[in-house]
Amino acid sequence: MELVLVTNKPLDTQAIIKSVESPDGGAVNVFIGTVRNATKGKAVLKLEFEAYEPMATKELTKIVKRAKSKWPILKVVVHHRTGVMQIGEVPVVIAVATAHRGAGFEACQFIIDTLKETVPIWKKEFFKDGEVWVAAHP
Amino acid sequence: MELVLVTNKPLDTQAIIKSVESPDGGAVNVFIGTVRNATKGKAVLKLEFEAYEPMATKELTKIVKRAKSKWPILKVVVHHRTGVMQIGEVPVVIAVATAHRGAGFEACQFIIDTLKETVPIWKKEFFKDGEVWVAAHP
Amino acid sequence: MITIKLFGITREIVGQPILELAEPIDTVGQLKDFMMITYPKIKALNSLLIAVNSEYAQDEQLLTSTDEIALIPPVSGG
Amino acid sequence: MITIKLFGITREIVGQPILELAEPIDTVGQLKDFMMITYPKIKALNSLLIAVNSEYAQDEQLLTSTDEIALIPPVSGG
Repeated sequence: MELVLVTNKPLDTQAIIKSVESPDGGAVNVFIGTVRNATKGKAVLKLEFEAYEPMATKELTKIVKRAKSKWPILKVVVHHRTGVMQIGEVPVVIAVATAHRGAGFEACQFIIDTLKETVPIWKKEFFKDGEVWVAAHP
Repeated sequence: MELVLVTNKPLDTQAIIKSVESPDGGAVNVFIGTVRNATKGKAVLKLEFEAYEPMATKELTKIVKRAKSKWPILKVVVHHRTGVMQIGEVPVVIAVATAHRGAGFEACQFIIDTLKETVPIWKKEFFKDGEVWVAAHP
Repeated sequence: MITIKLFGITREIVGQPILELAEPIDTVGQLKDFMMITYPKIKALNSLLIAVNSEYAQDEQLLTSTDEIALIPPVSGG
Repeated sequence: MITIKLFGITREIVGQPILELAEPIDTVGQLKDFMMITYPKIKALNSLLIAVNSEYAQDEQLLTSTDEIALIPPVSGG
């Protein structure tokens, strides 16, 4: 199991969770991003994610390293999917195993928050009447 | 899928996660408690959980209700297992689906924190040289 | 006569999962006092709560023979 | 000559995934200026960053023909 992965294939949430289990872990926190059927009250038909893949992997690896320097993480896996996704599909899964639960919640939230700020991945929302690159414009 | 469950059978993490998915959800936060091989530096052989089952279910239901009143939760499932568990086994799984991720992290952490304070479930740790009811004594 | 359900460490201290008491115990507070005096090891616990009909009860609450009463030593689920 | 990789909205604005520039562009800052002047729609974006060899680069950083250079419009992963 790659610890950090940007892939155009569906993510295997169960395998990701399984892969962070360890005998010295007491808590696993998992964040699963899912494609929502609406944004700001407007119906979304589908999403498309595009990545600058080698740099995205590099940035994700940096985020994981920073998280590990801030919290006592036993194992962590971050996978991000690219391509077209329908409502309910999963663009991102983050799983963090820690000895105690507080650190797991904090580290997992740090990873998804920072991912959204720094990782070169772009999301396009498709509506009935058009399409928009998210966050591109003020 | 029961929304709140106290059971002596193994928990099905995948089915629990699956059951909170919804088209209007953008984030699922999952907390998985696992049996750790040590506590305060001392090797743990196994754990045993005992519950006052009808009251535990009632208290969990109250916690879920309180969480729903504090955060915009779309779906939430809380399952707790009882009986003897070996290292790596899963005593508790909480899954919370929300439209936005912040509420999911907060609600999931609130549920596990409050569970540990109010739900009548008791954990016994088995060591090589004895056994201890966790939190019983100062 | 009241009937008390016991769990965890209190079950082990008392040595049985159910306790029937014929003593004149009218309230939750009196039951706590009785249990701590009769079983000094219960007094040594971090806390002791009483549940009446699956709800945490205050010391003033009255107990009747039809109530489902349980001793709740410090919980440690999760 | 430098080669620029384009993604997302900047790829759509420029109309191609790779751009080769023969203009005298020495630094990251100059590249940003050139792109914003040449493609006014890029100027309208929330932000524009440049990555050189897969790392975010400061305006002063020098560019060479062997660098892997990419325009990074506002990211929105997750």
